[in-house]
Amino acid sequence: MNQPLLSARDLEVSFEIGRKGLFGQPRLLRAVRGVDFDLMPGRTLGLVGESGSGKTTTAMAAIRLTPPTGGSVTFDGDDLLTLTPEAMRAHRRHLQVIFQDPYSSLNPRERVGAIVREPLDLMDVGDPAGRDARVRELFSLVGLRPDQMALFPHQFSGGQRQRISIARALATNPRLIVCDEPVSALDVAIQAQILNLLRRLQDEFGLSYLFISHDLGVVQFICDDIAVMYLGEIVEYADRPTLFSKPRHPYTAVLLEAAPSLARRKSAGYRRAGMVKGDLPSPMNLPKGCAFASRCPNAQARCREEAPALRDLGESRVACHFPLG
Amino acid sequence: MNPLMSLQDLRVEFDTRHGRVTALSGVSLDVMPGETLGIVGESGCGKSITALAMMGLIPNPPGHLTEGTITFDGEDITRAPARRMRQLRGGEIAMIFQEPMTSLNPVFTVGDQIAESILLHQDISRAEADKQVVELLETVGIPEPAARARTYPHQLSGGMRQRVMIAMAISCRPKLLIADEPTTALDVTVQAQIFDLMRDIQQKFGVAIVLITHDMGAIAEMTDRVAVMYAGRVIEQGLSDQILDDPLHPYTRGLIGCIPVLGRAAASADRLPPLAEIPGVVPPLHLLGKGCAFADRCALADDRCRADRPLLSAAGHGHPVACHHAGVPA
Amino acid sequence: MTDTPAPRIEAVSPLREAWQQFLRNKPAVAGLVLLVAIVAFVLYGRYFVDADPYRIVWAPLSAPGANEAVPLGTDFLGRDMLVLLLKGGAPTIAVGLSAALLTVIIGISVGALAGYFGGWIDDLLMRFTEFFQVLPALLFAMVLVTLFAPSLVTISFAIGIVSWPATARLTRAEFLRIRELEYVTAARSIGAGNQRIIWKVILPNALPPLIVSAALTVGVAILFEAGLSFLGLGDPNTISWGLMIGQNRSFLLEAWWPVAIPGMAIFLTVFAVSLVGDGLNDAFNPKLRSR
Amino acid sequence: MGLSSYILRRLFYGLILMLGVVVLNFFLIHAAPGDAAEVIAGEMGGTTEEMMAQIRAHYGLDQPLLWQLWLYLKQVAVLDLGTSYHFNRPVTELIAQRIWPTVLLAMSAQLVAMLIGVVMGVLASRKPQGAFSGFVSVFSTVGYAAPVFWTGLMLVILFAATIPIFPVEGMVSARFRGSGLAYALNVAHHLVLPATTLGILFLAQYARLSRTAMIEVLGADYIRTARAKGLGEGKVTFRHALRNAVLPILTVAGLQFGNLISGALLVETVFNWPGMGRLAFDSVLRRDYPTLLGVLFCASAVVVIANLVTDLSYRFADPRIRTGGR
Repeated sequence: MNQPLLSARDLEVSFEIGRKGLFGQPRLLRAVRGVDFDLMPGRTLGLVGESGSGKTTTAMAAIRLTPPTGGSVTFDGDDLLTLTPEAMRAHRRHLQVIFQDPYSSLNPRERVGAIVREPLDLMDVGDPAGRDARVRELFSLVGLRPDQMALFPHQFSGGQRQRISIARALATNPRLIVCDEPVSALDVAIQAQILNLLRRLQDEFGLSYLFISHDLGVVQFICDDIAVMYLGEIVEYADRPTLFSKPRHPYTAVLLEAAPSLARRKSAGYRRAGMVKGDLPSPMNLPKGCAFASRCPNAQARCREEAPALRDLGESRVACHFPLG
Repeated sequence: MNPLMSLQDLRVEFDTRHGRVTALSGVSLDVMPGETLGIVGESGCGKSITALAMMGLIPNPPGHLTEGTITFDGEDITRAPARRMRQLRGGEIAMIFQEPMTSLNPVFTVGDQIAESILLHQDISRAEADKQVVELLETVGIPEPAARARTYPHQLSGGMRQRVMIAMAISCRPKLLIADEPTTALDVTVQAQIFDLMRDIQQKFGVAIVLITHDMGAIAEMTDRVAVMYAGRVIEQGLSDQILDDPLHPYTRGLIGCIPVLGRAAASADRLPPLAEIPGVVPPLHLLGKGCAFADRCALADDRCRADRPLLSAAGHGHPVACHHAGVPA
Repeated sequence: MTDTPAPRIEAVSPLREAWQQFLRNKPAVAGLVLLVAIVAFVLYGRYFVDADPYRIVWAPLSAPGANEAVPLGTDFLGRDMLVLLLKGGAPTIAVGLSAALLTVIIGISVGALAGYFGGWIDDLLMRFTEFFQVLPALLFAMVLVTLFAPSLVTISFAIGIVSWPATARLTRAEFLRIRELEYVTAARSIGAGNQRIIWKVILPNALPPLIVSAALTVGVAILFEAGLSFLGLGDPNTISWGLMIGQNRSFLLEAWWPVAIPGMAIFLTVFAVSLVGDGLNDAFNPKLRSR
Repeated sequence: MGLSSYILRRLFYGLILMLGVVVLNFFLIHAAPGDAAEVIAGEMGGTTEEMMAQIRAHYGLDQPLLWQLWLYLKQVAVLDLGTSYHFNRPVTELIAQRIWPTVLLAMSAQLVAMLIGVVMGVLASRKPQGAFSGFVSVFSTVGYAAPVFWTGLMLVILFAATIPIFPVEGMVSARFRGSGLAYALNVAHHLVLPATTLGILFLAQYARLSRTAMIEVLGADYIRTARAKGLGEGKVTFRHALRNAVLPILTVAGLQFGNLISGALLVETVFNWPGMGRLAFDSVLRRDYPTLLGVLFCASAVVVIANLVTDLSYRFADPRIRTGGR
């Protein structure tokens, strides 16, 4: 059981955006810069970061929905990046995705029953007759009524649509589900329903989740291991108890400080400590040293000169010259 | 002390394809000078409509303010002439919005847009207005304010744009600032910066703030008092501490219980217990019946709840709540 | 855990919803009725008035109503305007339809490939499209028809060749937009290939504006055919409404009706088509409607 | 990207498009049924065997096809578009005479249509459900559906006989000999009907387009911001909304130039306006291919230039493009 289900090594993704002049060099945006991670079977790995951190691109590149420009990804012993397109398609039944936006992740022209059934048809799972029964079963599993199968997506609420997405992802009995901010578009009350459902399904089917989120509250609820990303790199990587009790990277500390809490009261004169200044640097024009240096409360001269590598500090791995104690 | 802004029994209706639906019903709220009032609820609960009503900006058609009064600084502005409302808007009452990316006009420089607001409400020259623009941009923490005044919105980040919106809003020293989900579209670290800025502004200028949000964390951190809204009505209201520590309405309790807040549990190796859930979804406004709008999702609901809508009342409790079973543990 | 049991809801497909919306739109329904009436007149009119359109029946340029045998008057040769109008409709509409069909086929293929694949394919195809957009359509069609002899087929072909860029651009824009939506990524994540994604996933969702534009293209093509015929480039062996205008034009100051009546017929047909097109557009875009 | 390098790039690109038109012309001549020399001479030219031989030599018609293309390109490069055997004059000369009336007609129609159309659309957008808005919708559908040459002919009937206040033929009065302002006024007088005819077609489209664009823009968040500032509806509409609604209108205006030339062609024929359209019509009747292809070439050049101007004005109107942001 100590073999990771999905592991990425030195994953790189660059996008070409325009050129300098008519025949100039293409300008590259390095969205993911040398990311390593291991997802153990039955566990949940959280990729956490703000917009522009490359967390979604990392996950999509790991399952080849975005073409990576470098590195390797191993799934259950197979190198995904060298598979032929046909072999990759065959692998997809084990790798499913739940998307962020319940309003655009379901094809509005298809009945929801057909949407959930489609992966079974495309991957040729089971016999055609059995598939309808399977769709029915999936509907009950995610808390929908099988008689709703004939309806169209626009006839459902956001939370219900997210349940349909989950049913679609479960259809082929995958081993890994990439959850791309599955609750961030939902109202808080609905968010809790979906989070509980995801966790129940994980226990029931031994699923592994690669869970993308910007919300540390959600992450602490569902994730076992967490990788904090900043500008396309992992800056801290640890299991949940370690990360939440002993953040080592200043950016992680800042994120924790900004996470949802009811304990910070105006009535008690609460002020935030250790605020970060300014905005994310442009990914087109990365600084020479540590990418976080321009906003880091503890930055020193060395941070601006030399980019820190991710290094092992016992319980966690941190990319910082001066990790917090 | 007299309230700065007061809504009395406000009723707003909208024409939709399901006929006329009631978006706000019997909403009464007071905003005291210099305080921060939070209005919290899920999407569709009427919190944004309440904000627009305060600004006199309910779109008509399809919206209609059919009952109730709005008083600002002692003046009844419910049906004030358009001229008077334009003086108040941007002058005495200012507003910032959820989407800083789309709330600024893309074809004008941010300096022009702030100056426009200043020139509209103050009798000063363009050169003086430009000077004020630079000062305002500095106040809201924008580096190199003189240069930034000449940039277009798309050249700024979301956080910067929200700062520009705030600069515009405070340009005429308003008494009331209405902030409709001002940080929802922003990253958490930037969100924290904007909250800090709003607090500084309040301390500096003594402006009262109405903070519209779905985020209980923001309520805790930013507000003095809070009103919880559900399906177009205020269902619970009180000091923020009272509501957060001792919620009486089952909906408020659910709303607080279902947030995965950071806590000590995160640091333990055990799995966290399942989150509290509010089952079901908010009912569509055109399907509201006679009873309590929350009854279908409420574990405490009985026949009385389904037949008879509870009124907002503080009787027997510490603060006003609209529930027949207020305070009963679920 | 589960949502509260709701009463059984009927499935409403987006297309059916649009159709119901269309039926609520009075101008659009009026346009549809008018269109059906015109088509019926053109297709079945001969059961009521059947005569040789080339036969000279009365004095040339007789005014409408001057003689009850020729209710719409006669043209410059003394042929019955009503019969001409009946016979001239079918070619006009046929050219409109076939040219629109060609436009849609070329436009959708080019636009879909460019929008879906992007990159150099997009660049190449869009340059190609812009090239056709630079050519003044009517002039280019004139050149084609003059060089290759006017016939219904050449004319339809020429109109199709010059009209497709607009459809291609529209298709491309829709594909670019939909390509980024999550349900397309979702389709790839469950193993769908390019062909399936283009034709089964994106195209059905891109259809609404394309249907509208196809409807409007029929109108444009009819106007186009009329313009070519008016310039004397119509099929000389086939009576069409445009040809009637072109032939009678020189006598305009003596008799208005041989020009005005076929012009009116063209106008009404295109008007009906546009009303239907606009109605479809509104039906497919509930957002614009509610504003 | 700087303005000058942008213009250079667009010019380069326009040249490539024109090259495409030339190549297309060349292949059209060769794809047409019959001998290319006959096509070049024109079927109605009454040509002699001697002339045909001359043409064959001039265009190198006995040479390989690519070599012929090269010869043809070289000729076009020095603006030699061949000779019209019907008019017995170089095509370039013919067109040089006819291009300005067409540009005058097309531009005046476009300008008037755009101005009035935008005003109508803006007024309609202020009350999308109102009576005027309904009128604009109907008007634009009518204007779109009426064949432009038919509208012209109906105006001819009206103004030739019933109310003869505007001339219905030509560009200047037959016996007019004045110059300067008097000449300009005379032309303007003749321009009224053709420009109106052509204008109505585009007016309808601009009115509809700006109505839709304005309704869309008026729903934008920044309009709500403008209102929240306390701006009056007039400023909200004309300063904040229209400035943004102009962008899609400009885009369409750019795409319209081809259609504008096509429309001008028909209108010129109706009103006997001595422009390129009239020339094209005459050359069709005479099967005068060099002239017809020359007109196609020059009309395309007009469209390319007009597109360049539109692109530049769009760049000026939209700071997001000017400052190189998304």
